[in-house]
Amino acid sequence: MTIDHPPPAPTTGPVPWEKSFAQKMLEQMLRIRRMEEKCAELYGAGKIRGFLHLYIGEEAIAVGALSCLTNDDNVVATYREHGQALARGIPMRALMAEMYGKREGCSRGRGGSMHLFDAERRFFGGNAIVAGGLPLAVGLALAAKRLGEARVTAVFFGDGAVAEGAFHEALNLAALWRLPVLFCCENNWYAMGTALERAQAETDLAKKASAYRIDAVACDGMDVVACREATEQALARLHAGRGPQFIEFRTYRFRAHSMFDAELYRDKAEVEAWRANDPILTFAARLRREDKLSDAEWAALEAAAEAEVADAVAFAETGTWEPVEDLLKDVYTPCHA
Amino acid sequence: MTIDHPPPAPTTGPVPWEKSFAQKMLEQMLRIRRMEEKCAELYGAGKIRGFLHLYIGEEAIAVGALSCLTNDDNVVATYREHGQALARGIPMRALMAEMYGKREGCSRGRGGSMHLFDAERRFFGGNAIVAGGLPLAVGLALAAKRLGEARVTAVFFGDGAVAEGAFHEALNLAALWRLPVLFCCENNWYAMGTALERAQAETDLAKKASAYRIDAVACDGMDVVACREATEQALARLHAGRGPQFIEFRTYRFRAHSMFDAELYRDKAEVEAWRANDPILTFAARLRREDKLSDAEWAALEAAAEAEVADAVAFAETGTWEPVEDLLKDVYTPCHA
Amino acid sequence: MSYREAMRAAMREALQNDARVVLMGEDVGRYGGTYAFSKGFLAEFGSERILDTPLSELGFVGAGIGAALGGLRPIVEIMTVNFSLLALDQIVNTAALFRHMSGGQFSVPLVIRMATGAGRQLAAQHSHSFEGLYAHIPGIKVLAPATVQDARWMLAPALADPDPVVIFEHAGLFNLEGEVTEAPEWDIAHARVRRAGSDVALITYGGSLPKALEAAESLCRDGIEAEVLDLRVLRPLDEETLIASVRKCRRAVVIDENWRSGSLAAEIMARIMERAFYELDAPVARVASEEVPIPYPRHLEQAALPQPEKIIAAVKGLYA
Amino acid sequence: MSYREAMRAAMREALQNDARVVLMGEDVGRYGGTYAFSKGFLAEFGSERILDTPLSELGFVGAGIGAALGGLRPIVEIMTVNFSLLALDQIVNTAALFRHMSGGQFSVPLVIRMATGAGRQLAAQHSHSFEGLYAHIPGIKVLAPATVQDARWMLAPALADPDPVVIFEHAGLFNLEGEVTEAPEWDIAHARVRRAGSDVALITYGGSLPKALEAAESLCRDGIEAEVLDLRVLRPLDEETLIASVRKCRRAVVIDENWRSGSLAAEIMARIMERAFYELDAPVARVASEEVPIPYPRHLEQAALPQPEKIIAAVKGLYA
Ligand SMILES: Cc1ncc(C[n+]2csc(CCOP(=O)(O)OP(=O)(O)O)c2C)c(N)n1
Ligand SMILES: Cc1ncc(C[n+]2csc(CCOP(=O)(O)OP(=O)(O)O)c2C)c(N)n1
Ligand SMILES: [Mg+2]
Ligand SMILES: [Mg+2]
Repeated sequence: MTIDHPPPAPTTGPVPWEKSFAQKMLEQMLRIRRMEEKCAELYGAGKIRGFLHLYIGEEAIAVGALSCLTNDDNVVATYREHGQALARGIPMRALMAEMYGKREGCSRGRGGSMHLFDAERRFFGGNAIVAGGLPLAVGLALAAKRLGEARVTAVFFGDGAVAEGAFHEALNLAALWRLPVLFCCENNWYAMGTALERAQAETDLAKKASAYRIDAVACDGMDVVACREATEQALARLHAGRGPQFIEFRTYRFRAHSMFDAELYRDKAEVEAWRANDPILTFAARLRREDKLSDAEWAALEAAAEAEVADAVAFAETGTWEPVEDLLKDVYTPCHA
Repeated sequence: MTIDHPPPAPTTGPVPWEKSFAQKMLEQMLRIRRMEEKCAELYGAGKIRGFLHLYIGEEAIAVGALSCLTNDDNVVATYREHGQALARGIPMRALMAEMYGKREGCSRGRGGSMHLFDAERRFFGGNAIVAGGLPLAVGLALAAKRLGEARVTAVFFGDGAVAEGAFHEALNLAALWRLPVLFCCENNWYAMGTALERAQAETDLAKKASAYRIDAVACDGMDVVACREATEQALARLHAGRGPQFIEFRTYRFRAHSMFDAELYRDKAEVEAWRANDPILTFAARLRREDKLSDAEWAALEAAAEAEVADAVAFAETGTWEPVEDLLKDVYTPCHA
Repeated sequence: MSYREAMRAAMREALQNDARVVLMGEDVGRYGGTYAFSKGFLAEFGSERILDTPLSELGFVGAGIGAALGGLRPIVEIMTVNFSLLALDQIVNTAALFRHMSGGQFSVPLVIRMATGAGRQLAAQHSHSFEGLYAHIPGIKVLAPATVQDARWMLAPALADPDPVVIFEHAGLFNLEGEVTEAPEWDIAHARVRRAGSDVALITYGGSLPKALEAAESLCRDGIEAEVLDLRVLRPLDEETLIASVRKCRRAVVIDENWRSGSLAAEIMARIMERAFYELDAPVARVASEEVPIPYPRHLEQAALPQPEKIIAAVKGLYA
Repeated sequence: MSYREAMRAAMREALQNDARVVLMGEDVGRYGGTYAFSKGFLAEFGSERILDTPLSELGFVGAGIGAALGGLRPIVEIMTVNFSLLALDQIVNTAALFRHMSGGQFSVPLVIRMATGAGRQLAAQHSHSFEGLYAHIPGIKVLAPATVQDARWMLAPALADPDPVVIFEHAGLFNLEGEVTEAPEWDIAHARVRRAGSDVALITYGGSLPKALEAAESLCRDGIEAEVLDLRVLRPLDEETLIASVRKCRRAVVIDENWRSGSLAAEIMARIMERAFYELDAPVARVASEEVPIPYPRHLEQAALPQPEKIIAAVKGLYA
């Protein structure tokens, strides 16, 4: 049986990180995973509504890439952004409350799963128009450059976004003006039900990006080490004055596109093959082999993640609904804000 | 003194055409030139209004490329389309009447200079939204393919259009679906006042197009022989099943962008250097050298072109205005059309 | 049959009856359509007729226009109205203008379908209603099937129309069940009275029709006989039927999910002002969406949208 | 000073007073602005402040939004409203919604300027008027400077506004000459009576203001005193001033270059219906563009647009 998009072999090589840092990366991935599994459950229970797009399977990217950024950097994400939001440091409580639509949510409940925002952490959404965040990121980078700020703007988007005109215009602008943008393409091989090869004449997305005179590389998005290294190197090139950078993270979403998806478009065998390359399990296995993770430590991480999720759910449950009288709030900025 | 966009040396090589065909090509270019010179004059006199974009200097492209098409092929052009319209065979009378806004015009006067159309000759405009004609051409080619028609769709657009998202989406679709589209990029180095290098991170436009897995070549757009050969070869590749084709015709507009343009953005020396490479004069000189054009023949061509222009102007002058009562015509198709 | 099934039946029929018909859009093929409208079509009609497109709204709508000019009869599906803004240039500047600026030489026989509306907690970027915006554009026609019957029978005449037709399908209606006749009963030029009444005209379309009908039932219990007019065709408006209803009832409320300012409701009120001012017993009122991007939480979303209670209150306001 | 000079002065002042202000758009730099609005700016302020953009309306408007979020105060020039449809997704789905969907965490202090309108024989694709379309969108503000004074003084408060502001500049006004005060006289929240009258309110904005004033002069000779109200701010509408004029005159005509159906005029009529119905002596009339893509020949173009004679006829119709 052939698989349309075969996964790379799971990385087994040594983890070039200290134990504590490695465990932190593992912990981050695990927190995302457990939070999202709970989200799926809460969706079934009707607590979370609307569209819910899970990141399960892709956690290594957000964790690896965002681990390279500083607090001063900007992050722009899509509707599949729970992972980035959590890895960026938005408290799980605020995320869960947002998914409930509660006032205590990170977007005061107005946004829901697709519109997570956090001004303090320079997290600019949660953008649900495919490729819509790309021009935004270019502008953030333009401002930083003009204002003499050192910050980088990392923007996440899927393989599907690459077909949009907005992608083309944004990459050209960033390259032309040599702006500090880190383009993070999460290639999970499908845009909803449309496989990459049925959407793109050129399926090598890094190659496509390099046609804009942007340094572009592809990396194993199932390996948090590779994700971090690719990001570090890209940032180094960026800081060395080579202009914007593009990374294609090759990954897979283990779940359906959203909660309404019969998955008619892909083979179960393909999903299974990628699941065997689970970024959390394979990384944990490597750490174990290197004695950087004991059973007890793993259990502790699991327990902590579960406790955090339970706490976040409790927080969301006891959160409050914004009163209907406030309906018209935040369409415009109040005069004396 | 350095010139930003130096012209290639004028071609001096032999013309691989029979005398009669070569003279026909010369004649076509000359007709366009003389018609447009008259248009400029008529614009000054207030007979032609609105926007008027002259093709002067770029005639070799329309003449060379369109000489390769059959009557069954489709042509899509921009607002700078007088040359394509005439080379496609629309009578000069109908073009001139259109520029006057007369009922006898090729678009019944409704369109003017930017919106020349001719259903019989499969000339689909005259599109004045930059890059707007590209998706249209893809659709025309899609229809041809689905309907089993052999026709090719040639679409003309400028260097400026390459930055638009529509370009990206159209090239990707054409390549993905392997549609019979001939992309004819008229690179005259400027989009209004914006030089190519200030609009594109990658200034090699053929290279840019090849990133869509489209065969792409650049050719000397000042040489009608080169234009025709590049088009012939591209069509051969297309008919051989290699999918859509892209030709970058490197050219120059001798006049301002439109009639409202102080030309602050380019150097007079650059314009002069390109004028020395006039597609009509250099081609005529080659023909003379090869004894394919005598002084008398040249004079006759000149006289014919001038007579045709005079006739077209007379036709337009005596044309009629559509009555105001018909204002609402052709918003929708009449029921029993 | 459900609204979804009706639309499916209409598309299958079109694909079966005319080889020039193709369906193109994001995920119409393998995925089976975002809302399962075209499930199984790829297998039935093949990839020459059912075209999955890349995420390129401007590009594939433009390609649909070209395909229509080239002799096909494309049904272009834009996944939702929210993404249609990306394609608006092609719809307005190419599809709508082509016939006119070519002096009547070319028609663009294109059908564009899109899901519209709010009510499913999809938040600000996925809850738009731009019917009024589209109905502003000369050169296109705009339909809003609000019943299962119209979902079944509006597509064929839209495809037969020589000009571009935009069809808005409110996502809140997809599971609606209703009767469907064997053959079309009605054209795509007229509005239709869905409930006869004599006291007040409730004028609406699309996803708001069920709400207006519900309000009418409730008003009936209070002794007010509301006539419910379903506009069906948003451009060109069937002004005669509209004015006739208003003249008969002498009072009217327009219900429209567009944001209040600049809504289609405003145009309806303007037409009534122009044609039936002297026959009105009270100013025409409107119930539209509040002027706020649609919020995610259900209670706020519902508060932002037209509701039967708001319609009832507006009607009662006319008697105050 | 001319309208063009006034706008230039406003932009120069903004660039001089605030280092965060940048001007970006197609041909604003080397070319000097399509309409020479920014001639010399590149030399004066440098290429860090005056940014020529590639032809990428969606991209550079989106970049303007990001730049505003990032701390700049961008003036984004879209060459004309006709091309703005390409950028509409970013304007609506990002700029207008950003504050709301982030729960009030971010504001987008962006100014978008664009030339609008017909009258110069530029034909169907270059003659649009979409003010009503933009005025429909919550989250943005929409201005229409119709006088030299407003061209001079609306930009600074627009830049000071924390939210996205879209400014429509009618190309037919660019050579208009007028007086300009030393300091701003008026805010960007109110409509303004340009000519006081008591018999009929002529309500308009932008490029139609001179036509309304001309009609008013002519009506005056016939003994009808028209009040001319310049809306100035198209979103949010200054309903109080509007209603006050209508109440005073008891008759009103709305003049709007948008196509008639779904025009901004429709919204004005709806507001009057809602607020001043009982004070009207006649139904409010409108003079808008005919429902046709703008044709190229002058006589047809002029016939398609609002004209003083049509305004006069509409006013006289109110007395019939
Ligand atoms: C402009 C636009 N078109 C369509 C959609 C509907 N849609 C939402 S997600 C999606 C697929 C995007 O795929 P990709 O970019 O690969 O990201 P992924 O979901 O795989 O992470 C589509 C078609 C949208 N949100 N925006
Ligand atoms: C979408 C769009 N943006 C802007 C314009 C205004 N405009 C008309 S022509 C032009 C320059 C186009 O340059 P290019 O594509 O190189 O063609 P050229 O005029 O050089 O033949 C511009 C900016 C337009 N017509 N359409
Ligand atoms: Mg994907
Ligand atoms: Mg050019």
